[in-house]
This record gives sequence, structure tokens and C-alpha cells, in this order.
Amino acid sequence: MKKLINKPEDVVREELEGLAWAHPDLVKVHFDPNYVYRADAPVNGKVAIVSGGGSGHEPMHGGFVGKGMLDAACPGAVFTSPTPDQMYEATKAVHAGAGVLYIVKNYSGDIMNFEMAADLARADGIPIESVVIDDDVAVEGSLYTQGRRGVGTTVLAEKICGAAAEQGYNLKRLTDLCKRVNDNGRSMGMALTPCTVPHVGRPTFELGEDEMEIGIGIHGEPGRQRTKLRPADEIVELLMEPILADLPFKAGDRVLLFVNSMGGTPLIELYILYRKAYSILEGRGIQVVRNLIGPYITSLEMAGTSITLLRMDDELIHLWDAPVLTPALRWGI
Amino acid sequence: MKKLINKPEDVVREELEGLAWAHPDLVKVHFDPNYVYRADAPVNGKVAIVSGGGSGHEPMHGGFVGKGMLDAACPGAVFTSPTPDQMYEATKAVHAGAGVLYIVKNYSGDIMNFEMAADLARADGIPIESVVIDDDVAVEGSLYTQGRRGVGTTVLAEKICGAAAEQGYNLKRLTDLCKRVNDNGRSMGMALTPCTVPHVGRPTFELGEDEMEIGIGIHGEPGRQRTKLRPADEIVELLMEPILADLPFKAGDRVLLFVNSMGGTPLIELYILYRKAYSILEGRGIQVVRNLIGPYITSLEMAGTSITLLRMDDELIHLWDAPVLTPALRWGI
Amino acid sequence: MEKAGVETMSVHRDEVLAWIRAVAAAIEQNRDYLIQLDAAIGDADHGANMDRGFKAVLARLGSVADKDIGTILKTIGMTLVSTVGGAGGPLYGTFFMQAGMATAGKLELTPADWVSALEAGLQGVINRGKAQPGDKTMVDALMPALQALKEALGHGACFAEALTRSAEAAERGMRGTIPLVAKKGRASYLGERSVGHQDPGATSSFLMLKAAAEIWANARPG
Amino acid sequence: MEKAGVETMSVHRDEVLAWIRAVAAAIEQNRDYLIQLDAAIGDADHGANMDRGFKAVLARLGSVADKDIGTILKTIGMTLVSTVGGAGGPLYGTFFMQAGMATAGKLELTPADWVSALEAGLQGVINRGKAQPGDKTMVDALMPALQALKEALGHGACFAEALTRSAEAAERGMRGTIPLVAKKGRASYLGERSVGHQDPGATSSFLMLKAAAEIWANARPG
Ligand SMILES: Nc1ncnc2c1ncn2[C@@H]1O[C@H](COP(=O)(O)OP(=O)(O)O)[C@@H](O)[C@H]1O
Ligand SMILES: Nc1ncnc2c1ncn2[C@@H]1O[C@H](COP(=O)(O)OP(=O)(O)O)[C@@H](O)[C@H]1O
Ligand SMILES: [Mg+2]
Ligand SMILES: [Mg+2]
Ligand SMILES: [Mg+2]
Ligand SMILES: [Mg+2]
Repeated sequence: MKKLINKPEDVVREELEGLAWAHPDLVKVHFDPNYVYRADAPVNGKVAIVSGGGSGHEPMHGGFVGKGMLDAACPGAVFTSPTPDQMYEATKAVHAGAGVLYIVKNYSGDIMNFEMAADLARADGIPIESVVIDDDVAVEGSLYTQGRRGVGTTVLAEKICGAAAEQGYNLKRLTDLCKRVNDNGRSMGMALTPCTVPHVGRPTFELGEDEMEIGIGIHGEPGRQRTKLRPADEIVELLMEPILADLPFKAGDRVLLFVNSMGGTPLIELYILYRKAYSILEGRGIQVVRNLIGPYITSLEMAGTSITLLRMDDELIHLWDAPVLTPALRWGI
Repeated sequence: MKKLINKPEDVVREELEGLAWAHPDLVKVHFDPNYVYRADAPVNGKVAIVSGGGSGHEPMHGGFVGKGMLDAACPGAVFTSPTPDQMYEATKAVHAGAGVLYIVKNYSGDIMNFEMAADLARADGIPIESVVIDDDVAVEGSLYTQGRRGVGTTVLAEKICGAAAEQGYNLKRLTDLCKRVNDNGRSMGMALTPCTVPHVGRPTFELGEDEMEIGIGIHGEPGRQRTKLRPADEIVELLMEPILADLPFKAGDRVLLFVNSMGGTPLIELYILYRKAYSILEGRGIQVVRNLIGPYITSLEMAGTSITLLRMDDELIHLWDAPVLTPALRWGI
Repeated sequence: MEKAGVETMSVHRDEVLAWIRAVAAAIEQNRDYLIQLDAAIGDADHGANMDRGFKAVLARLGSVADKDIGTILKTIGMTLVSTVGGAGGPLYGTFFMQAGMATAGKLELTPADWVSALEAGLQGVINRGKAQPGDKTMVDALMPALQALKEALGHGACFAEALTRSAEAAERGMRGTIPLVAKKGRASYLGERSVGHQDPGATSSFLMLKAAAEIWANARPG
Repeated sequence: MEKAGVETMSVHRDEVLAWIRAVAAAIEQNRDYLIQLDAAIGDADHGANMDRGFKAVLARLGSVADKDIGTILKTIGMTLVSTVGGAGGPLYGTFFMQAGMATAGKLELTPADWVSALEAGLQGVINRGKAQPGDKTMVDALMPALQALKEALGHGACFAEALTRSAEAAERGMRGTIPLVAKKGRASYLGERSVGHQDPGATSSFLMLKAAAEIWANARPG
């Protein structure tokens, strides 16, 4: 295992200390239970937004805490959902009287832990709403199964809802907005290499020099299928096809195109992918009105990419453009 | 070779097309000769800043073109200095009557190509000044050798000088400022893995599972020495020691701490490195007044890091904080 | 005479504590095995999560060693909830909390007490996780284990005997998850690709019941 | 009689064009070898850069095939400057541009013309790159090649003969870079670690002079 870390069991704590020391003006970190929260929390009158999940997806979620995005983020162990006490304590720390929205990715662990936290918080009289993000078209969801994973759309929902909360949306309106973002977002990912969970010490799966995994999630799990490596343009087609067909996205739609690195894929490759994705959309008469390109929802050092399309409207565009000031996303301030 | 690319010979062109399509509001890209330039160039009355170098270091330099940073960037083939005609044409495209500053990294190829371009531009009556960045303490420079490589300080110099140019510094003052940034910046890097130049198809060097290269540059070249892999904290000490001793940085100094990913190292590890670097500085009474953490000057998909320390003063801090709006760096706007 | 046996057979609080220590040891021993199973169809953390959780339980155990079994089991559940994380945390946490409520105030467990503890725990897991038998989860080990326990006792088997049947059923249930397509948990994202792999949660559940059968074996008559 | 020989021996424009084509072919053949050499102590692009440059030269050659040798060489130099990049681009570009100025207007090259072409080219490389002999650069192949050429001609060797000596000297110079510590170019960043590797630029320079010796061998007297 080649990583710039110390002891595997110290990875999360040390990373959080680094985050806290790097951005004291933006975030504070509480340890045991672990949560990252806005330096100026609680922000009066504002609905607070709390998210969380396993570590290993940096900058998500801790890097998205700050003005115009999250009030708190609860990082679990690497790829492990955080525990209810983390969300419960974070909720109490950021609740400013207007209720709290939980943005939860659709993993049974995340859902159950956030549910237990919500029960505890509600028992304290804190109004809690939860929205579950499930945008991964690689998973054929059904009533009887867990349904789809929550991936790239989570980042966009956190930015957009964070802006709305700043603008005074109440809990109900914010919850509906978050559901609408989820309903209009679709993602799919692929991997060129596996990743290595620190406490495991070996890759979570093996891939040949000429193989790739299509339809992976963000936890180093294998994908839906393993195929021969293909040129970037063909890979983009493999990802875009199911994304476009699922909503479906139609000519005339305005979209935000999010090309994400799984962690080990450099920017030069992301722009090559963006180029192809953009031309596919152009060819279908779908207008790219906003974009996001870079490593925002990662799987440790995994080389690979995920593409997320979010259908936009004037309200979403306005909220996307609103100022944001976090360690990982910043504009307008 | 596992990369998300199409044909190796198309990598640079396709990446530039992606960049142009992603940020039409910020940059334009001219092909043949290739250069990226500000969408609003030439910016009247302002000294123009042109940089460039081989591709494979994204976001440097193309991602730094925009308001408050570079007026143009000239990307060569991967790891290959651009050619004089690129800089010459870029210079003519962005020159706004106040002269042009070339920010050049200290590689014989870069220097000679920029020199030839400067000769051509001067022949057209365009005032040109060049500042060569040579901040890599891993290289023991001497009068008789090439001297030190230009690495991390380049990014900081481009941001700071870009802000100064916006604020009306004339060519002479801007040149002196850029030299001052170079004089006060020191860097050192290391690699956990090599990288693969697309047209080569195999790694530029081999590293065992338990080995690392200390003192690498940004062109996939081997470093000064190969040693056993160590814990992150020890690696940070290996990099910080020569950096601190070289200037030297002293108690009471105010610094910008830049922890950079070579491309394949994810943010979670950068924060672990930042944590240690910060505590070393704290222990020496050196105050970290600003920081930059992320992949800004990379070596394709190489896993590894470089640390840059820049000694700050009020003027540099003011210029660092000034608004910047580029594809890769943005704040205040 | 067996009937008589049954009456006399029960496990004391100290044996319950011994069982928990045995579970912690079994989890530690099988940490990498559980990680491996989870790596194949999940995210390679089940072993690490459970091990972290039961180490925390061991640390907490002393403080409740003199309390009733219900309090002990509830404390274990709360500890697991706040230290395991993932799906395993809330599920096993709920399992032990419910089992604890079912055994409130008791200083020893009769076979019937153990049945209701297991019943309450399993029901808690099902309420929390909404998994059905056959979804390729821990439920596929716990449910047959409970059924086998009841059956054995119903047929007059002694406690130890019944615990062994229960553990065997859990093992069969665990192996039975191999051919299944996962419908709950991370493995469900793999669809057909989850087939051919044994479920990690079902495996950790089997380890717990196996530990009970072994540790409480001395509850065998004569 | 050799002297007389010398007078008659000269290469025509078409032979110069043939030489350039031979150089382009040699570079293409040795592309990966040059990349390998550059990977060891540089950045693995010399072969690709030179190959890209000389392919551009071949494309451009037709348009100047009817011009004088000076114009042809200058065009080659300008093409290399704008297509090779790296250190090789300005250096070889300058080399050919300077060689072109030294042979302006000529339709054929006498041995003396070739000497001054090489001399001008080498001087251009030195002015541009500031390398000294022994710095582990192309200068270490070019300089001895020029000296050997002059000596051989001075001792009355025929042109072909002298070209062979010149190529041999270039080869020795090239091999001589192996034990050197690089003082210029990327390799210099490696310090002591650059020892034991042959310099890629010296190698490409040798290939050019070897091509000249082979292609112009027919300039040997009847
Ligand atoms: N909804 C559910 N109901 C019951 N058991 C579940 C459910 N989801 C997951 N599990 C169990 O949890 C196990 C995985 O636990 P663990 O790896 O600790 O959590 P995670 O899947 O979040 O990483 C699975 O093997 C399965 O037995
Ligand atoms: N200052 C210099 N003077 C003469 N030759 C040089 C100088 N710097 C580099 N070279 C030559 O250039 C060669 C490398 O060329 P190339 O790989 O194309 O450029 P780069 O080093 O920029 O990648 C070296 O092998 C060396 O022979
Ligand atoms: Mg997990
Ligand atoms: Mg080069
Ligand atoms: Mg798991
Ligand atoms: Mg080179």
C-alpha cells in the first residue's frame, strides 16, 4: 500500500486536524464524536444542513462546510457510515432554531445511522427532515432492493441547498428543493484502478492492465461489469448513454455537467472527458449552462471518473451561482 | 498504460478543447500555434503576463489564465517546452501596450524557447522582461550547472504578479516583484509512483512497492535519491528540512504553506501532510498566514507531493488575497 | 428427565459476559476474513468495524459487570451503535438493545429467556433494516438460528444441545447466502455479481451464535 | 592526387536533401531508443520531439527543394524550432539556421563548405545553450566531430574519408558522455545520478553525422 499516511487508524483524525488547521476561518472540527462544522455556527434564523458519510471521499463532505453550503459534516471511518452520535451532536451544534436538513446518500448504513440520529434529535424537539440522494444509474433499483446509490448529485445538492438556506428557505421548502435536485440528477462512474482502504492494506479488487470497471460506486466496491479498457471517448459514451436515457434528458434541456475524478485521475484527463461529454450533449441539443470539473467526490486514490448530469432551471442556476465559501468550493466571495 | 485518453498524439489538443469549451467566459484557446489566453485580452493599460511549459502539469499553466493571474499560457507537448512561435503569437495577442512579463521555469528548454520568442517580440517593438523561477532545493545549483528547477513557487508567482498587474504595476515593478517572489520561495517534492508519458506508454522509472523517490521534479524524472517508503510525518520532515534550511526561514517569518499533489495523491493525504508541515512550522515560531492545498502543479498521474514555502510580507499577502478568476484558482469574484 | 434438565439449565450473568468476550475474540480472529468477504461484495470494512466495536464493548464491559443481563446487553448495543458505524453498527446495536430490553432485570437466562432475547434482537434488526429472509443479509443467519433453537427446545433438547442446533442452522443460513442475489446493503448494488459470495454480516452473526454454543456448552446436563 | 581529389569532391543540393531524409529516417528508427535514453536522465521526450520535428521537416522539404542549400538548411532550422520544443528544438534549430547562413547561395558543398557549416552550427548551439565540452550534451558529440573532420581534411583525406572520421569521433564523444556528470539540461538536476547514462542529445547528433558519412560515401574518389 503506497500512501502518504502514518498509521491507518490515525488517517481520519489526522486528516481532520489538517483540515481544521488549514481553514480555521471557515470550519471547526469537533472530535469524539467527530464532526466538522461552520466556524460561525449556529447561523441564526437559517435552516442548518448536515451531511456525512464514510471518509475517503474528500473533499466531500468536510470540504463543503462553510458559508453557502453545509453547516456540518460527519465523517465516518474510511468508507464506513458515521455513527448516530456524530450526527446528533453535530445537529445540536448547528441547529439555529429553524430546523435541520439531513442530506443522506442512499446506503443502508448511512440511512440507518442518520435515522437513529434523527430520532434522538427529534426527541430533543429539533425539527429534522432527511432527503436521500440516489442518483447512480449504474444500479438497477427496484422496490425490493436497496435502490440506487447516492453519488455525484450529492455534491450539487449540497451546494444548491446550501445557497437556498442562506437565502432563507424554510425547512419544508428546502426539503422539497433537495428532492427536486435529486430527481433531476443522474450519475455513473468507472474505475481504471481499484483503491486501497488503509486498514485493509490491499486493493479492494484486482484489475488487469487492460481492464476497467464500469458502474462503480464510491466505496472501492466492484462495478456492474468489467470490460476491456477503451479510448476515453468510448468510455464517456458508455457513461453518458445510461445517464441520458434514464431521466431522460431531452433536446432543449439545460444541464450542469459535472465531470468528477475518483481521486487518482488528473485534470488533463478530465478535460478530455469533458470535451467528449460536452460534444455528445451538443449533438443532442442539450445545453450545458454550468459545469464542475475536478475531484469532488472521490474514492481514495482510485483512478477513474464519474459523470453527473443535473437538469437545471432558473432557480437552480440562480442558487448554483450564489456565493459559496468552503475549503473546496469557493466563488462570489 | 492506464489513462482516460484517446490517441497519445491528441492528448494536448483535446485537453485544450475541453478547457476552452468548459470556460468560454474566462479563456480562449488558439491552435497552431497553441496558446490559452484571456477571453478579454488584450486588457488595456495592463502589463500582460505570459507563461508556459510542457503539458502534463495541469492546471498549470492554462488553468491559471484569467482575471488576476495570467494573460496567456503556452502549453508544449507533454513535458516538452513550448516553441518560440507559441510565445511570440501569444505575446502579440495579449500585449496591451504596457509590455509583457514572461514567467519562465528554469529548464534549459523553456529558457531557450522563451528567449527566442522574446527576440522575435522585441523585434516588433514589444517590451519583454523575463523572470526565471528556480525554487527547487532538491537540486544543488552552482554557477557551472543549469541551476535549480522551477516548481511550486511558479504557481504563487503567477497569482501574485497577476494581481499586481491588475493593480497597475508597470513592467519594471512587476519584474522586480516576480524576482522577489522567486527569492522568497523554496520547494521540494517526492514521488510514491512514477508517471507515464502518453507517447512513451510505460513509466519513466520503476519504483518498488516499498520505495519512494525524494527530490523529484515535475517531469517524471527520477529524483535525487531513492529510499524506503516512510510514514507521512517523516516524509514531510525530509522535505521541510532542506526547504527551511535553504532560505533560511526563521522564527517570526510569515509564510504561505503550499502542499501540492503531484496528480495522483488525493486530498485526504494532503491534509495529513499539511498537518505535519504546519506543526513543524509552529514549532519553529514560523507563522502560516496563508495556504494552498491541492493539485496545482502536477506530473500527470504521479502519486506524490511537493511542499512550497513562500516568505510573505504585507504586499505579498495583499496581492495573494486580491480577487482571482481563472479555471483553477478563484476567489473574491 | 430431559425436561427436568431443561429447568435446571440456564446461563448466569458471568456466562453472558464470558460469551461477549468470546464473541469479541472471535471477531478479532476473523477480522481479516470478514474484511475479505466484505471486499468481494461490499466495501471491505465489516471486519474492521465489528472489531472496533467489540473492542469498545470490552472496554465498557467492566463498568456494567455487576448489573443485570438486560442492562449489560443494552449497554453493549449502545456501544456498538456509537462505535461500529456502517450498516453493522445500527443493526447489531439494535439487536443487542432489543435483546437487552427483553431480558431486563435478569441475572440469569433460561432457554426461554434466550429465545425471547434472540427473537427481540432479530425483530429489531428486521424493523431497522427492512430485510427479508433471502435478501443475503445477517437475517439469513439469525432467523434460521432462532427457528432451530425453538424447534430443538420444543423437541425437548437440552439448552446446550439447542444452542448447538441453533449455531448449525446459522452456519447453514450463512452458507446459504452464497448463491443469493443481494437485495439489501451494499452488495445489492452489484446485482447478479453478488452471487457466489458469502455475506459478511451473516458470517459475523454465525460467529456470535457459535460462540454462545461453545461457551455455554457446560450447560449440558450431568 | 588526393588534393585534386578533394577539389572534385563535393555534395550537391540533392545529396543534402538525401542526407536530411536519411537523418529523418534514422531519428524515426531510433525514436524509442532516444526516448529510453532521455527517460533515464531526462524526461523521456527527446525521441518523440526530434521525430515530430523531422517529420515536419520532410513535409516542408518539397517547397524548398529547388532553393539553394543555405535556404534549405535555414528552413529546416526554422521548422525544427517551431516543432521540436524542449531543449532540442532551439538547439538543433539554431544549428541548422546557422549552418544555413554559412552556406547561403550555394548549390553544392565542398569539404571546406561543410566544415564552415558545421562550425557555424556548433557555435550557434554553444551560444544558445552555453554548454562547455564535458557538460554531457550534444556539444560532446558535435565538437569532436568537427575537429576530426578538419584534421582528416588537413591530412589530405578525401571528403568521404573525413566524414567517416567525423562520424567516428562523434560516436566516441557520444559514448564519452556516459561517465560524465551532467552540467546542462535536465540531466544536470540528477547530479551524480546522471553518471552511467549516455546523453540523448549527443546520440541524436551522432546519428546525423553518421547519416552524412553514409549518404555522402559516394563522394569517395572513382
Ligand atoms: N438493510 C439491511 N438489513 C439487514 N442486514 C443488512 C442490511 N444492510 C446491510 N446488512 C448487513 O450488513 C452487512 C455489512 O455490514 P458493514 O460492512 O459493517 O456495513 P456497510 O455495508 O455499511 O459497510 C451485510 O453483510 C449485511 O449482512
Ligand atoms: N544548454 C544546453 N546546451 C547544449 N545541449 C543541451 C543543453 N540542454 C540540453 N541539451 C541537450 O538536449 C538534450 C535533451 O533534449 P530534449 O529532451 O529534446 O529537451 P528537454 O531536455 O527539454 O526535454 C540533452 O540530451 C542535451 O544533449
Ligand atoms: Mg462501510
Ligand atoms: Mg522535455
Ligand atoms: Mg462494509
Ligand atoms: Mg527530454
